[in-house]
Amino acid sequence: MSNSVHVYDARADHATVNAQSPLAYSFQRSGMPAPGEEGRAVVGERAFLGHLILRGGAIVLDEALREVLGIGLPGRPNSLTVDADGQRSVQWLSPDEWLLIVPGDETFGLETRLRAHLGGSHVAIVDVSAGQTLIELTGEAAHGVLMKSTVYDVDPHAFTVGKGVTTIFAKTSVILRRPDESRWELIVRRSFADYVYRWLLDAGEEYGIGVARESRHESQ
Amino acid sequence: MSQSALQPNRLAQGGQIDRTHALTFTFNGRSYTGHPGDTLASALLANGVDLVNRSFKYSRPRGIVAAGAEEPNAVVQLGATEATQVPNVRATQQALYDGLVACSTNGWPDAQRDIMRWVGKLGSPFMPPGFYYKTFMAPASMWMTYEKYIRKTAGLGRSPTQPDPDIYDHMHRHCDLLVVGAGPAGLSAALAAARAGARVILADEQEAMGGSLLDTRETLDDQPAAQWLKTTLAALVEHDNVTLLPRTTAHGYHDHHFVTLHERRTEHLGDSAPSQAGHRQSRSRLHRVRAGQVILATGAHERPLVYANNDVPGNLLAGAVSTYIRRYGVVPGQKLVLSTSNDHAYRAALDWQEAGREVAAIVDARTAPEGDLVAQAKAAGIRVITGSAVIEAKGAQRVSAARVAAIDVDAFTVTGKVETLECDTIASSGGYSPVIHLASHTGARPVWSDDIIGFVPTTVAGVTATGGAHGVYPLGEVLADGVEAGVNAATALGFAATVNDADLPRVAPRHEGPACALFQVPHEKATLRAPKQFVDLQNDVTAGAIEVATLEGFESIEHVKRYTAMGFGTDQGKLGNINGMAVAARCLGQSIPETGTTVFRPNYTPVTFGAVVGRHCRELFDPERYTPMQAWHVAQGAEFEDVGQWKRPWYYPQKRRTSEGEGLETMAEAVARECRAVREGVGILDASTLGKIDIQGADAREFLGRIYTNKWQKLAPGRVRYGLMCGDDGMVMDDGTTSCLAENHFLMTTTTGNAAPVLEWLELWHQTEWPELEVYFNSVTDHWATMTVTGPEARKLLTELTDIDLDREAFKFMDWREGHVAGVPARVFRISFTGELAFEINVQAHYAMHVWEALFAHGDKYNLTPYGTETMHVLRAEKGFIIVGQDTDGSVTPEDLGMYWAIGYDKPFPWVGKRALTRSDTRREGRKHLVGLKPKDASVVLEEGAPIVFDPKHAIPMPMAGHVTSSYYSPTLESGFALAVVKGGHQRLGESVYLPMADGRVHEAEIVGTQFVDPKGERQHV
Amino acid sequence: MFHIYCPYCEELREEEEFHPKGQAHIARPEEPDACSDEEWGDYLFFRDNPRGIHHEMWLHAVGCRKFFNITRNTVSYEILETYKMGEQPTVGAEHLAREEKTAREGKTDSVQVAEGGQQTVGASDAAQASVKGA
Amino acid sequence: MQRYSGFGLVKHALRHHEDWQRQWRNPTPKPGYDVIIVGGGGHGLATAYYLAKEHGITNVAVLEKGWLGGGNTARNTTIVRSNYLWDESAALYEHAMKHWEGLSQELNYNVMFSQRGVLNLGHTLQDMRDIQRRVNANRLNGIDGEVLDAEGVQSLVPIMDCSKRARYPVMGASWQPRAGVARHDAVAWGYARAADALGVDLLQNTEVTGFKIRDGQIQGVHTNRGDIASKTVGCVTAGNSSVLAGMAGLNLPLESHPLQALVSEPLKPVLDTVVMSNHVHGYISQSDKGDLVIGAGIDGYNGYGQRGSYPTVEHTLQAIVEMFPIFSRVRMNRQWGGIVDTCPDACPILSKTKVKGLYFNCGWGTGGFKATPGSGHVFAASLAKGEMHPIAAPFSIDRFHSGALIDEHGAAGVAH
Repeated sequence: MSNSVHVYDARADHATVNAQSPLAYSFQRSGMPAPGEEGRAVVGERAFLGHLILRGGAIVLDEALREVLGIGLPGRPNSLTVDADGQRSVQWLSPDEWLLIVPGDETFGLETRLRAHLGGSHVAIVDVSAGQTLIELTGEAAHGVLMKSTVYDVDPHAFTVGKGVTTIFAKTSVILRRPDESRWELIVRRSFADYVYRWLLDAGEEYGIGVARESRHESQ
Repeated sequence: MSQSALQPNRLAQGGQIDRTHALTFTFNGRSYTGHPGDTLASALLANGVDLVNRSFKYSRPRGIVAAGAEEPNAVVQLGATEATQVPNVRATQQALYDGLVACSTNGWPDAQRDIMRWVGKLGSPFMPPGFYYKTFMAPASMWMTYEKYIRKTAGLGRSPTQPDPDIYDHMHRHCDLLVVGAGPAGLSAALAAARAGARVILADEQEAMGGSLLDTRETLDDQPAAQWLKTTLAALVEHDNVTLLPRTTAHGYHDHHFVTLHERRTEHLGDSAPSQAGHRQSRSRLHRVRAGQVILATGAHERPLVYANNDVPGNLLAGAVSTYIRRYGVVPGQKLVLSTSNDHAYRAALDWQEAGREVAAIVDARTAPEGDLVAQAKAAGIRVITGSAVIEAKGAQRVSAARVAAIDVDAFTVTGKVETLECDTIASSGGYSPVIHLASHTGARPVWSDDIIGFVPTTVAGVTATGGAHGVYPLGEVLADGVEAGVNAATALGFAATVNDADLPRVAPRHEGPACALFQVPHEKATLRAPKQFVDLQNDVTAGAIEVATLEGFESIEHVKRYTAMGFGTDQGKLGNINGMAVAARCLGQSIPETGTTVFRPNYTPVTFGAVVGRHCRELFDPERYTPMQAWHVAQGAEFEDVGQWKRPWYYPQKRRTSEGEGLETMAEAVARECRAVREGVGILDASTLGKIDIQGADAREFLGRIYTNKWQKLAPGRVRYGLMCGDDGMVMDDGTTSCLAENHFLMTTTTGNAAPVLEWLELWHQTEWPELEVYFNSVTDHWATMTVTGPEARKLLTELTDIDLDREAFKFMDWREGHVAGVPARVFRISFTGELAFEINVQAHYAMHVWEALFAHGDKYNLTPYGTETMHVLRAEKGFIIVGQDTDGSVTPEDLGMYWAIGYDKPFPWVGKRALTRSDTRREGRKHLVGLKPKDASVVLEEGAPIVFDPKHAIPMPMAGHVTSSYYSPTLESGFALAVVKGGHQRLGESVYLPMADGRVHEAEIVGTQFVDPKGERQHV
Repeated sequence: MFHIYCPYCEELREEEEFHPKGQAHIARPEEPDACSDEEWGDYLFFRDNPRGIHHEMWLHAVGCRKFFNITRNTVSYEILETYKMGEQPTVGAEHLAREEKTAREGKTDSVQVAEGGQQTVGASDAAQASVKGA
Repeated sequence: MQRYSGFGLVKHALRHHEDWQRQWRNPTPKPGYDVIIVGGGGHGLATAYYLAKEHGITNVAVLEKGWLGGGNTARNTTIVRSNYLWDESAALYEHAMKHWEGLSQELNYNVMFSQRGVLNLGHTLQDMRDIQRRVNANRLNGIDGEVLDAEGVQSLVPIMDCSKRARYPVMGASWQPRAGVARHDAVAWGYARAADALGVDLLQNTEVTGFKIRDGQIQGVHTNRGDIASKTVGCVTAGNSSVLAGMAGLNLPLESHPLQALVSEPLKPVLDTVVMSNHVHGYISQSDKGDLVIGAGIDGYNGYGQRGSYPTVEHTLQAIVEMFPIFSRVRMNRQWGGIVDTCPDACPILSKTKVKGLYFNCGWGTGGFKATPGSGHVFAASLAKGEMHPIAAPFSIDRFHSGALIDEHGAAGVAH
């Protein structure tokens, strides 16, 4: 590892520190309506995951990632790779930028190991875990909620599993992805999370949208 | 009471209405009934309501003319309550619902008794086109009074005066093929493309899909058209690649096949959107469609003939007569005269007669009509008068007779004796105009076709007009045309599709004779002397008005339209434009194509503002961005300031007791308290909104040197530096501190409002000019929460919570350290925007509230005081620190700010902004410089934005020397003070300037340096 | 509203994701200090403003955040090609004449797109050279 | 010239309006003129009128490729105001304002200049600072105006939401009572008729295809109707200025952008002032016919298509409904786009060029209509004297090289 970059584990011990997820204030302020009985549209926050931005050349990053995480870098634009147990994913964001999402407590270890593999290559790894959050959207009306919210084509035939894009969501931007048949994921910036949450509840109202009970918003 | 007594014009059978249910509605205060399936117009006609409005200019009585989007007269005010008023609804497009309340938009006390009709009657001779331009000029001072009365007579409906109880929303759609119009052509096209596998959206503006099939006399496969329609719709529904959107008008065609559709989801159900299964639903929805290909199957609008008094109620379009009879079971009169230039309109007379009412005559402008429908009419015993036309309608509030005469179409003369035929209804048809609106939205110009006597659209690539929309009218041909369009579109999209003639329904062939080109009908008197012949009914534009316009030299059709207001109504000239062009062409002695073309702008029909806005209103108008401490700020009762999209605490008013009792502090009191706390104890600011950019790479340092005005080569890890950023025009665009985290790793901060623009700025230079530099930029604004602990007691407080050595020698001013604060890993920066000892703590945003609350838990004994942006501004101004955007305005250089220390004149690379500083204007004497101002009267707080002059006695215009950019009361100085830009200010220290105010006072102030408190900067180093 | 092919994302995206950034291929003078005021003013403020074919720079702001170039007809708004930073357009003003001819014959292509290519952007010398020469 | 009056109207009515005179002739181009104005919009026609009226130069032709007043004159939102920040701009627009007042009488053509006042709203502290600064500057320049607080705004426009509930609550406004709106087409027609009466040849359907330049001096123009000679040519062609400049081998610092506007259906009077908000981004007034006339910002890309992108319209209506929630059920009738030529500093160019005798008046961006009489007046004086009028002088092309921009854009940030 090169000491030319300040690598820093800024994650606190969640057992002793009261951590608040980006949606914590929203749940408190706007409430958490229960989903309609049919569960046509359900949102939930997957808080405190590790979000790493990888910048650099595809070839070197791919090599390092395969070595360290066992999954390859998605080479095609707008694509997403998820590992076997669905806990770790890498998404193409731009020709020199990928988003890596892993369980929160793996974040720093992963960054350290990646850096060790990458040596002096021209790359950057940036921890943005606290700057964004992942919102899940499920249910048969999920795609209706998204059609009301984003200019991107979310028809399930066009937006196939394994796709992920950065696009417009209402008046902000999100990273939108489809890790499997039943689930959409929205990655939103922390400061816009409340707006996105309020928008989702509003757009989903006609479908009886509600919030998954297991959403964690206080310390885990 | 019997059905017929209730609804005198309602047929006992026929039409697509549900007679088993009655709907009650109110028009102009009277109650009527109609049926499901009715429009407001069909229900009014069923009830024998002739007069639905008063005209715009002349207050003439007006009735229903058409049955669809082209209706110019029946424009009503809808709504039972104040909040649910909708102005200018076309009764022909409003489905009837129980409890509907509507009234005419013009006429007082009502449309029937309207008193303005006398003004119209007596005044109309004095209201030629452009009369406003020719009068009301004297005396000049009276214009505003004249205008007040002119305005009162204008307008149609009225705006609601209460906010809308309903919501509207958007749906973003994507498809391979969008088909607009679900008549025979559109249905065929959609089905053909769907079968080939294309994703198809089929939108239709009417309450029911089917278009002309809903009222045609023809059969398909020997069945009534309704049968084929039902089968075809069912087939479409079966395709899961087809989306059917009824009640949905395509109103705007934008670039690259982006089409906006307005779906009226609940307008047929009531005044206000009912909830559905307990959930709120939108009143209407705007679909934003991106299509691969578009088929326009929008049909054609019938043109009325222009004859004298053609606006009296009882004058209708021939096609509308058929529609009312066949679709709604309503015959809008007792005795009909039909005036036509074509075969197709004959069906109106046949339908009328079959409905059991009398046809006085069909008056055909052609000398020898010979089509199948003509033969049918004759066989049915209807009198057909050839080579003639209705030249004038008689009657006041309803047609009482038609004056019919032989005419010479080409010579534009009446050639025969006038015969007066008693009747109460005159139907007219001058042929058909393809609905080319959407095609022309794209900028494609329509071209005139003599074959169909109308404009046909040209289209951009990927757009196809089919059926009536491009002048193909016979049903059999329309169906085939639609299939071909659908197959071609699918093929162009890459689907395998072929035309299979066997799929086409059989339509009995029908011979139609050629139509003649008749627009304005000649009258015995010259146009300017004949009774009014209306071209644009909604705007009261007559053939005479067009003639006057041409006399006055308005020869371009655009001039004619603007001078007469033709086509500027809510119907946008759907009925009148072609006739108007024909009149202008006649007056100018040229052909229609020589006269010009007609171009339509969006919208095809008007769209509710609310639908365009969607949910982007009220609480969702614009995102509100919050820091992780928002809940705390709210709980503390902070007042917030909008900074970009952020909500930032402005100040924290506290409860205080005064002689008047308990209350909240004023802003001035709160700010003074917060300022004192920072200068004397310790304060804390939520600075999380500052932009933060992580910069990594071997060339990061080089890059900083190029983008900032000052030097970065020697900044060591662990150190922080202030940086100033300019555009290449040399004007200051942003500032902030950048910390060296490691040799190749920096953390840049930007002003709150410029976080995104600065990141983009860095990327711009990197991607376009210096891609060879090894560096990456990433926003970490939201990842790190920032809190500034500042004041003489800051060290003491922080020591209680951190493992970082805060000793002044170990942790110097402009250093940063890593460690823990309240058990949370933190980077702490010893930088100061207040001039006091200050520590900026950065922690991951998840833990911000934890750290913030821990600081307060320990801060009590130091009277830790939260302060907002206002206090921050006062404190920084006392130190002369600028706010970019407040003390600068895009015309200020670093030199103007006196920040020579931040300009690396001798840096090797020609950094961004450097060259511009030596342009003749940036070098000149007398530029405005940033200085401090000390009011002579310490109690004065100068107004921000106040003008600065050297000579306050100078006459107006008084030369300005600058203005106040920032001004506050300083509790520390116990005086007002200000920052300002003043011409040559840096050379004028110690001189007096004057600030002449609006109230007549003139303040005097001394030009001083910009540092008011602790000018040597000792306090931040303690 | 435009439908724009992002040469990096390799698909058509809605205009709302993009920001127009003015004329393409404006290179900063290599030696600013050697420029006259007039030359510097030209670099800062003077841009082509053709009625017809225009090469312009856009940013896929809500997307991959890459700047790229578009050749567009400023009258019809047709996008003739998009290409990456550092690449040169294949369509120029002469295209317009040809296109008008085709249009008269009743057929036009909708969107042509320059060939996409490499996965990584940035550091190669080739990219540097072509940008500087732009 | 047949004079217009109420009495005349009665006379004509009795004669069935059969003998109205042409408002302007349709002349054949002469081989040459003392001055040629290229562009028959409001500015060009006003220039021709003042050349004839004030400088006695009547041998003038106005060359218009389409119909008179058919460009941005026909497509703007008709707002007239003069409360600009910088001295140079304020002088120019106030010069125009003084001509607006009395223009109907001068032209004997009612341009319906309605001084109903213009509000520029402030929604942030910085907005209010900028408003204070601008109104103060206006006052010292002799331009009327005052700063209102939210209550003051509310009392002027009771139907506006001035509450704290708004996303960006109204904090106050600048108020220029003398500002207002005018009937755009009538301005072009009024100047055309008056110029024609003084002998100016208005040549419609006459398109300039090139310039004849010898030894750096303009000699005339090539047109689709043949060559026309003149040693003085003034180009006033708004969005097409760059194309024209190109024909003369000149480069202008202009970009032509779409500027969109829209109108509602006509309504009974409901809004009596002009309301502009730069922050929530929309402006609105109600025409005498009853339409709400609503303006949007320019689109960011270059475009000559007289149309822009739909989101611009959406954002504008969002702003309007945010300010006026009661308009949610009002309906949008029509939208359109103009082509505005914008300068980097959002100020116009009134300037000589490298070609002697060839002048340009362009770059008005979104602010052209309100300047029409002032622009025509100072441009005519400049053409007549061969030296730029003092009010026009700061608007020279040279400023983009010296750096002496008049930065209404950077500084004031006020929509037009």
